[in-house]
Amino acid sequence: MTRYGMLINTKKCVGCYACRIACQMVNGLDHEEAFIKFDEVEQGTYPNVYAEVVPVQCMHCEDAPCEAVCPTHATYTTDSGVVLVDEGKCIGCKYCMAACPYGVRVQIEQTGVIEKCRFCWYEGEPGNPPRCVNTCVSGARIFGDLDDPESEICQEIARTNAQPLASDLTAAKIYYVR
Amino acid sequence: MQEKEALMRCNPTRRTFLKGTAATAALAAVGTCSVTAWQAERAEAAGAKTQGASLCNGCSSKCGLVATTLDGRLWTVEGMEAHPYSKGTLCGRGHGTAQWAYSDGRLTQPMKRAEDGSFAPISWDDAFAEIGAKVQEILAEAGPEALAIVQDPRPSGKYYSKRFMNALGSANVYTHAAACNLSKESGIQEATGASNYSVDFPNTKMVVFIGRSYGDGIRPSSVKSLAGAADKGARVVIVDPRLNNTGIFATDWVPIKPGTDIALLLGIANVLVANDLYDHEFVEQFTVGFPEFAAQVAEYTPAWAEGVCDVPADTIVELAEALAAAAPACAIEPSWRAAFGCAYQNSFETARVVCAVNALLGCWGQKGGALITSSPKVGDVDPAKFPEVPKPTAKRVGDAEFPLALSGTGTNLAVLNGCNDGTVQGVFFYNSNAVQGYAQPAKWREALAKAKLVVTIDVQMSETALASDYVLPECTVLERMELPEFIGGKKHYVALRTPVIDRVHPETKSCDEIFVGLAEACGVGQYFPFTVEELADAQLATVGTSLDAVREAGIVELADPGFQFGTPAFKTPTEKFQFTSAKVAEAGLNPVIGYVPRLVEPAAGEFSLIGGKQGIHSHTMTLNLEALNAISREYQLERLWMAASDAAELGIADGDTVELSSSEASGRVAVKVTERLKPGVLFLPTHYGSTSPYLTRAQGFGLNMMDFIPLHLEPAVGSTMSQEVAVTVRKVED
Amino acid sequence: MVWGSMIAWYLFLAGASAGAFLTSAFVEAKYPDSVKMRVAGRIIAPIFLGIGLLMLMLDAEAGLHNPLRFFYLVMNPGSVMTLGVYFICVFMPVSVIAALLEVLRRPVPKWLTWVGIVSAFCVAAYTGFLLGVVKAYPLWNNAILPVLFVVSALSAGLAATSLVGLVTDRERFERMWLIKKSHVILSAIEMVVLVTMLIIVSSGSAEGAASVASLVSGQYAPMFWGGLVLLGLVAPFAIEGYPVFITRKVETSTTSMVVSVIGEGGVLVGGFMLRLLVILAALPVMYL
Amino acid sequence: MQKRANYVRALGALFALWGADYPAAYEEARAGAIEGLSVPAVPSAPVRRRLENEVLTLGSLAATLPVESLYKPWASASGGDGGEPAQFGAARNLLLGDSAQHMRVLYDGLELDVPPAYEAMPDHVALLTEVACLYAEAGNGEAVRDLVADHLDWLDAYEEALAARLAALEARPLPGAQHHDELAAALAHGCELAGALTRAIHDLSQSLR
Repeated sequence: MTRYGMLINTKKCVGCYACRIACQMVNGLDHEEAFIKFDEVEQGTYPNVYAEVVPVQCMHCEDAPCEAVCPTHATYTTDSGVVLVDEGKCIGCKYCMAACPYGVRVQIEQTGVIEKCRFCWYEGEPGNPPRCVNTCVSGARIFGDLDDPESEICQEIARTNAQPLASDLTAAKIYYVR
Repeated sequence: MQEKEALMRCNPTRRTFLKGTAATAALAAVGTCSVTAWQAERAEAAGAKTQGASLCNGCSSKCGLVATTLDGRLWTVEGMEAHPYSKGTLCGRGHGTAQWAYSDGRLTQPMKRAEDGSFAPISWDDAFAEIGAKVQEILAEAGPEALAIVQDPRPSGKYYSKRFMNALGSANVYTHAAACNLSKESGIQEATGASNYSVDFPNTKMVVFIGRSYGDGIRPSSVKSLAGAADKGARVVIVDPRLNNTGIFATDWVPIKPGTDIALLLGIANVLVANDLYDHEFVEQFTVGFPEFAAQVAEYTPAWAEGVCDVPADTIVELAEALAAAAPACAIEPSWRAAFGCAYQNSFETARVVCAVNALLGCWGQKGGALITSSPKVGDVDPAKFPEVPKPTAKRVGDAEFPLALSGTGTNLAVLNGCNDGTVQGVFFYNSNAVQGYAQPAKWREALAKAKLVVTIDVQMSETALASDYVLPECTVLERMELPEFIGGKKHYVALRTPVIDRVHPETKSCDEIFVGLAEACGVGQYFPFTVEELADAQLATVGTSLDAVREAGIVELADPGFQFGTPAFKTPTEKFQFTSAKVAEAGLNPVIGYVPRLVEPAAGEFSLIGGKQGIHSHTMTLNLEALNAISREYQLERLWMAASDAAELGIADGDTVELSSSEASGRVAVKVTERLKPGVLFLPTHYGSTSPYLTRAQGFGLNMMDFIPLHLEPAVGSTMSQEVAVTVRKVED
Repeated sequence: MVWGSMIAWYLFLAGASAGAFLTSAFVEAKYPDSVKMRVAGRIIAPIFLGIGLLMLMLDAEAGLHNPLRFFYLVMNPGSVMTLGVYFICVFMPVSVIAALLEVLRRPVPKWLTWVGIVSAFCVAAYTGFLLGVVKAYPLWNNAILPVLFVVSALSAGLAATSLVGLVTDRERFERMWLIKKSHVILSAIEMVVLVTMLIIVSSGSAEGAASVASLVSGQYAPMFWGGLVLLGLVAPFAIEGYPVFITRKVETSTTSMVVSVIGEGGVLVGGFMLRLLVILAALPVMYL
Repeated sequence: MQKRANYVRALGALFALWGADYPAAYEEARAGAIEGLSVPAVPSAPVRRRLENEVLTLGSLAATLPVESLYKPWASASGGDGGEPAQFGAARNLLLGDSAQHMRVLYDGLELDVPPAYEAMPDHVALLTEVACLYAEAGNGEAVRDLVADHLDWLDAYEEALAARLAALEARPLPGAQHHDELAAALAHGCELAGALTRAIHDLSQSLR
């Protein structure tokens, strides 16, 4: 069965925030609300310095802590592995915001609902590809089915030995090349 | 103001806003439609969705974009797949600037400045009439040479502003280049006869960036091609005091003292010549002046270079040898504004040295080297319909004093000097915020105050508009039609900016409508008897396509220019690559490509200050856009960068507030302490510190670098020396 | 941090309400004649829990806009909050009925008290597990926190009920040695549990150590030492401990009354401070 | 109801650009005043001119316009219109939002067309209050209630925006002292007007309940 995931190659990300704005636009978010946040990492000291920007967003974990703690079961996982929020059930208790170790859940000011990256889910399908992948100027993002070995994402994961950010925390489905 | 309306039945003296007599039946109807009912009903009926192609106005790349509208309102924006610059993607600015049409920060009607400096709305007719009268007055008293226009070229802007000014008899047409890349392009022009070149990334083995960052000054296609080259294992060297956002693709970072890139390049040239690593065949057949250059370069040993630019001698030798090994599939990248676009006293010479090193490597026109490509030219249009404008007699102000400036751009600082000494009395600005960005704002305000007439055409009340007598509002990019945009390179294209949404504010006009209005008011209307559609169609016909074809497709590929690798024809007076240039000699500079020091040498305790672009902003234009402003605020992008070791010495921690001061100004800003910067250097992003109270989200947010820069013009070229300054920093005890 | 003082109030009031109910059950068993304290305990329980639930609803904005969604709270038994809702659905009616019976001077049946006792314990414990299961925050994610919350709930409930007992039924209250002894013991236990938790958390992970540091010496040090430790634990321990272990005599003077009121009040303040600091000082595990 | 609606409309009209003949508009507003509802004093001519040129004009120095779209999310966030949500869905400070689109539907239904100056602002308070008055005059209380509930619930946000603009002006005074004082007075007067209008609308909706 399909298991959607994403690969983010921080060796190509130039930190231009296009994905953040495109995501805000397509999800109808206000300017202060963003499903993607950016951690700037500096390693080493002058002059041997390695600096990178790491975009962090919902990892659509298979053992999603937010889904586990959500009392109203507003957070659910589709059979294709995409973690979504049923806006009709969420009471805004923010338990999922506390449980998410990546801190990527955002309260939508207009409705009080706690939302996150939805892989641009629309009418039963994720974005083809999601808007952040579509607008990435340096091609640092690949989206696809992790269960399909022929898919571009699986081959790229194999080629670059991409790993989730912190495999000990959750079974994340976003693989990073760093 | 408001003309009197039909009287309302409600109360005879009351004025009505809504015209027409309301249908009494509908008024009395029960169960009128509430918002929630209307939204629900709209949910089912899929609205009228239309797609339109246009060109983004976020920066000068003018990437192709596809906008989707619903019921006439903008819904989503995406990159245009077929456009060579966007290739289906759109950077942050592209999404942000699409919001301009509906923004609350926009100019919506012409404004006129009162004596006390405040602005009041004025009708278009009155504005045109008053401006026309003032122009006639200036023409009568001082002649056409006293008029000038400064514009940041956009498809319609560059045609109409030139035509308007030439129709009035003045040759004073300038672009923004003097604050952008004038020195670089003039230098490349003197050496190669072309004003720019590009690196053949798909085949390159090694590329050296001098201060340029594809990751900050973003054009999606260049980021993609660099990513491709890095994937293929090309060596990417970044020569920059700051490890910029292109560092992610770099194999090595060469931190250098600001303003001394010329020394590093001459050191490399020395190694290539001294160790006989240069391309003899190219040098003998296709260049002039090599012997004089070789003699001069002999003294620029790596050891000497290390003393000037603080890059270790063996790094210079290693770089030279690596380049020689990779030649000809290697190149020094032409850069844009950062290091030698308009930065130091030696920017022009640095550009020439860059070309000289490429010549020594023999990479001109080679695979993986430096390519000079052609651009499509518009044929002649029917003079009956589009009357010829007579060539102005007088030479452009500033050309005499700055002969090396590109003829196509001139140096707009000649307008500043012209206003001061009275030779220029009437100035027009189109799509240009000269006051805030082209030189020190105080100096611009002082000069413009002396002019008799200053008119600014813009979408928002910028600092330049504040210094003007009249401000004419243009409609934003998605609401207007512009002339075709011709795109050069290995392949030729033509794209079109078509209106995608109806005009939000009826009182705003597009660039062509404004210039036609101005022309008629100034008595030269006879040169504008056409609409922008007619001219566009005529221009497109000369290159074998039509307005409807391009409007439909958004972009059309033109006849294949038949680009081939191989040494290009150098369009220089000597038809060869010029290590020495007669024109440079006439301008009183050393004709042979050599060393020129930087003007300001920071003393002990002082810092060099360098500027640079950020991926979400375009010079001083986009800071008030809420989508982009929110990012700058959330990630504190207005901060001054300081090297960790300097911060430790001064007892400054990350996030502290410091006072930055130079001979010209001082201001307070938060600090970002980082290892990505050479000690002794400070970096300030060049988008902040707006002083216009009309731009509420931008005013007072961060510092404007140009406030700190003394006004210097580069000799013979005339570009603003935007980084010739020494600054001091002091921690602010709160 | 995600939550703020509203949720701190909710956790404190839910705990104190359970503690009050348990105190009244204890008083009913050990001091049947002390009617005023028993009634006080049983009235305080539903009031505190009611206010707490109100705070919870006010903080959950989406639920506030469409209250019907609160019925979904029972949908995910895997979530500690849903378990908490189950316990509260038992404890709230029980405590309300108990309070009504007391007000109408009717005897409270034994089985009802036992159901109340069990559900009270569950409510007190659930508030600890609510934070305990969250792996993202080391300060929460440890086995001791629930214990600390239960102890704190008991001593807060006891303090609230004793406060009423002290003011309305002073003579008898002064002679209820078991109550006064348990006060001191609970404060002592809470201190020990708190210290052990801080030590274990700070040795567990870097973020844990940082959270503890921000409590002990950092940003929250004044609230931690002043509010929680001094006012919330040491002062009540000393004030209650003095008559119980040192003088062993019944205090009657008004000054001792005022001092005791300060002691009981201190426990309540300490209880709230504990919840607030645990929420605010928690730092997340770094994923990068 | 009719009297209250007229008063609301008279106050709403004061936010339009009257130029020279604003005294007539004020007299008319005062004449229709309902007991217990205060009418702000007539401002001096320069203050009124500042208010019109620098507060009630888009793109002006202290532009703070009584246009509903600016104070409400631009488009229904859930994108319930048979497509993905809007480009700037929940963003505020944008013109031609959902409220404007709905008002245009309403005007078409009533065969009323919007003057060119208000094309970008069909949900300007002057037009909204005029339609409310038309409905009231036709005796359609339910429509007035709908309109007040849907389209006249943002006046407090507008008052706050004016107050914030005044605070910003005090924080960073203009160079010209006279200009500064006049603009400050204009903004203060604007707050007063908005407050009076809010109370009048509240009074109107109470009377309909």
